[in-house]
Amino acid sequence: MSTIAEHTVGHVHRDDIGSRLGMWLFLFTELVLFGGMFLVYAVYRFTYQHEFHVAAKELNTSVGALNTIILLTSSLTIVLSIIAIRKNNKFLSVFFQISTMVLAFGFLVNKYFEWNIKIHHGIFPGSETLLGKGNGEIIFFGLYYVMTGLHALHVIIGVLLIEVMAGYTIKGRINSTNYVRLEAAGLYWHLVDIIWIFLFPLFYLIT
Amino acid sequence: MNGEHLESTVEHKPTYGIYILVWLVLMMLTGVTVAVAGINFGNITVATALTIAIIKSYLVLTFFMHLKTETATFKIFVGVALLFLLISIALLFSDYSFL
Amino acid sequence: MIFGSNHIELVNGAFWFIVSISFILLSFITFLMIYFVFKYNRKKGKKAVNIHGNTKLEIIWTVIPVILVMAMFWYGWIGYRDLKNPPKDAMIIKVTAQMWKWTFEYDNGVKTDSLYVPVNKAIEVNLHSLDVNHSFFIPAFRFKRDVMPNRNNSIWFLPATVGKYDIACAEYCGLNHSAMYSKVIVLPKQEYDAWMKNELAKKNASSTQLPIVIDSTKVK
Amino acid sequence: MHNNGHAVSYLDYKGKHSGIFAWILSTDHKRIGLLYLMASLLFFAVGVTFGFLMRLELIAPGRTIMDAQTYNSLFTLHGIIMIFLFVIPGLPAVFGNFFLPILIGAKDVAFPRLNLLSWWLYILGALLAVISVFLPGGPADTGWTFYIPYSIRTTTNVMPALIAAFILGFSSILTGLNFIVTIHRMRAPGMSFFRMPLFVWSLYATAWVQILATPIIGITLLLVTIERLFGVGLFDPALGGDPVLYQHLFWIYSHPAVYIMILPAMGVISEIIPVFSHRTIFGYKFIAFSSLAIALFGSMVWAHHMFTVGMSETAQIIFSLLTFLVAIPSAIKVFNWVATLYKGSISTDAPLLYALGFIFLFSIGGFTGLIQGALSVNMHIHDTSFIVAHFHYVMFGGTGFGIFAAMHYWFPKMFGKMYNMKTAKVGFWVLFVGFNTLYFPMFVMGWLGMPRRYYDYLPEFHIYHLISTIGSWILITGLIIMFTNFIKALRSKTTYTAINPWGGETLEWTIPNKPPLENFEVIPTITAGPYEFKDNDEFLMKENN
Repeated sequence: MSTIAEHTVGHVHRDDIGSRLGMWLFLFTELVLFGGMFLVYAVYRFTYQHEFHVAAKELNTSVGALNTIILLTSSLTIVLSIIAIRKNNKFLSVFFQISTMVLAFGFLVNKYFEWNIKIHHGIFPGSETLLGKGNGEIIFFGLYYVMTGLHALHVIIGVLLIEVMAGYTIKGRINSTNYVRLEAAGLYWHLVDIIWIFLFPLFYLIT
Repeated sequence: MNGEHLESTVEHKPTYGIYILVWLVLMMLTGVTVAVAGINFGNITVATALTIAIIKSYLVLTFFMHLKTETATFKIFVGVALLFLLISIALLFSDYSFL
Repeated sequence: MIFGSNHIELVNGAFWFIVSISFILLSFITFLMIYFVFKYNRKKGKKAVNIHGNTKLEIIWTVIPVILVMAMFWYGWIGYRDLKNPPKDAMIIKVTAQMWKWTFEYDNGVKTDSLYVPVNKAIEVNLHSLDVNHSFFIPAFRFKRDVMPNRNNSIWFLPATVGKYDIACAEYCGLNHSAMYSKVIVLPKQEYDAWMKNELAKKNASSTQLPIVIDSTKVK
Repeated sequence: MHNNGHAVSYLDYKGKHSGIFAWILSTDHKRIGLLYLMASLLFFAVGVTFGFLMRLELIAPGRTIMDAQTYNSLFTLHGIIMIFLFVIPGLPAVFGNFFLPILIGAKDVAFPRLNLLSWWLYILGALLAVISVFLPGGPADTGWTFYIPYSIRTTTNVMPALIAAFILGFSSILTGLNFIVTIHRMRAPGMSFFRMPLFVWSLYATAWVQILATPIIGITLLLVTIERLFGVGLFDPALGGDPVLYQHLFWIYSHPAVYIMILPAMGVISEIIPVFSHRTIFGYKFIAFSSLAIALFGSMVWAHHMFTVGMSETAQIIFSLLTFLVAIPSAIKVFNWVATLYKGSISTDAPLLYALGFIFLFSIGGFTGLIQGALSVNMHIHDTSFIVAHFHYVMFGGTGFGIFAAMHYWFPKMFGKMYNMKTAKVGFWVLFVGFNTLYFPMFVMGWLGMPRRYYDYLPEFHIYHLISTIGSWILITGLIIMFTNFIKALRSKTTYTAINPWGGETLEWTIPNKPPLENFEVIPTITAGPYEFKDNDEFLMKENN
């Protein structure tokens, strides 16, 4: 009685398009996940227009803008790392992946200080300062913490993902003929970027 | 299956230039959206900010995420997902904006 | 059926309208299924005929149901419209729900546990909740309306027959949800006036002992 | 690839793991399907037990066997278990996993390891739901809808239940994702979209709903968890939040979820009816497209669960109108099924009985759905036992009977054994009678004003509750007959070797019973649609002898 290795066939037939299709479908779930929160945002912004204006003044536009620039640049570096590996330039590809991670780290540090300052000012869910304000402001900051927090969580996951990819690239498992995993990680990273592209104006620019 | 795969990747020679260009445009748009937010357009402010955000994400989708060079299936898929979100928003606001 | 309020006719009408159509269609489908199963049974040695479809038939059984359901929609909608828009001279009563009791407050400040209303007078109830979601449900009058915190709902009705009817809570609200019953008591005009006078007198006599009104915001 | 003459069945082959690990670490779609089947049937048994206990409590007014708190927890758990652990995964994850690749001529799903991950997430979510029952604080008592603000006020273990539902949602999403990619990328040569069996079409439509709608419930339940932990005010009315917004978000998923449940069942029926009528299906394209139409319209009707909360008039009209329209594609399906019986050569084996039972019960569920779609009537019957009856007719009479139909239909293929047909038919009739005795009285008392989720009730409803409880006993007898019949078949020593017992034309009937690891030795080339029955007198002759 012979032993059959499971899915020998699966490994022979690599289907890059299928993998990318799967990744896109997964991105849709992420998109809708945030979409749900954008729905909440939209409804409360409609209900508490004035209070959202007032609350948004507390946020620092330049910090947000800086983070936007950082994330957009990191989106560029990750896409360049794919081009580099397709051109069979392993060194440059890894360099770009590391740049992406450094930029993401910068984003998180920036976010950390931003949150820290807010918390020092006594603005966090359940704080006395916040409960003293109007309902709309409580909800604005509730949304602010939940949405940027969940986004930051995605940034962290993205960094971990790219770290694994960098390892694969160094080991040669990702190479100029097989780079679909790097593409998938890239797609994820761009989605994180797109979500921030919307978070930025909705929270920082409505003063 | 494999024919489709080769088609979509080999046909387009990878170049750095286009991405850097797109990145520059994205930077510019970020500058514009911050600058515009400073001026008070009243109600149009939100609309402007969102329009710019939509343009930016369109650029990211098309170029960075290579939607431009993918097959029609991918484009239809994205369309379906966005349609679902739009329907949800529109129907939800049939309750809220007419209250 | 007890004819207790103005809404009954339209609600019952729409209900029986849809039930009748449904019953006819369901009988038709069921009859065909059973008839075919016997007529074309394999045991009878029937040979199958491959029929791929018939576009004309498909159109027919798409269009007819569309027309039927549009009629149903319309019937349902007019009844709802009626329920939604109270007449201007409606008497306003504030209803407060909490786990697990109802309180009714009249415009002169009288508060009761049961809802007393005069017959043939439009009543508008403004619904408030102190804790979780409830639903103000009078089965005999064929309507309910959810009672939610931070949200003002209202509904109106015109009690047509003197009598006592149940008020139930129809939105799950915890442990004693099923015990959250009260009554709506429809009285002839004179009896109602007498009752109200009596209540008012009781209230004035013991006004100092009354608990503080929890939510005294003016009803919109 | 190694192959020594004839292939070893999926039940018997040895992979790199052994013992139980050969199962719970297997990436074979058939083994995963079977794992889902066992797990979901286990939870079905638990759900039925809870339902039975609730019915027993309601046999007479007042307290009979439990207190109100227990009752409230039971209907919550009954809902969560039946919906998230049985009805949603029942067809896509069990029979979809097992048969989807076979039906399109593929060796497995597109992402086998992701498929296994889905199962593990399902088990993780299920375990969490079970654990929540035994933690101090007691099982959740919010109803499966977790309505705000009760769900952020109650002291019971709502959070584990919320997180369980969140995880189960992701299990469902990954299954859907897997199916879409499989259908797009792994069809056998010649298998165009319009040559796919209708079960595959229905799974395809379902998968889209799973992917697009489920994240909404995910984020909503996550927000409730965050609300409970930190009090961010997103839903809490005390902090300015809107409880109605929660209901919107909840139903944006949970109404489409109804279609996640019913669509695959419709797919199963579309498989069974042509096979047992031995003729091609009537209006293939109309049935296929009506699945997509249901998926699309089904995403646009969620607020008909909320007609009494006081939405804007515009919203009431739009949602009522769309609710009526969503009935149309279902009606088209029913008419086409009935038309498929016309001039067939009908064999009334158990799978067909269940399919016809499905049509009858689902039609009642559908028609009573129309009654609730009418705004004025909805004001009266919303949140009464009328609703309870309606969705049991749809979910149990519909999806449940669909699952049973699938079980009877594919049983010989999956296990290489055959159940006793007579017992199966008896089981069906007992189940059918029990079902109607149990749920039909609920329509009547709902119309008379019996609210749902009631531990106690007014004496005037006693007779209906009594009949209903007796019905639950008949129903359970039917279930016992059905399952003992299966178990007997599984334990019998006789192997069933006929690979095509019903004379089906789809691909699963071309491969051995207990299909081998990679299903096909040679990937078939498809040249015709799935229900092109040749006039094979040979099969019918054999059948008559």
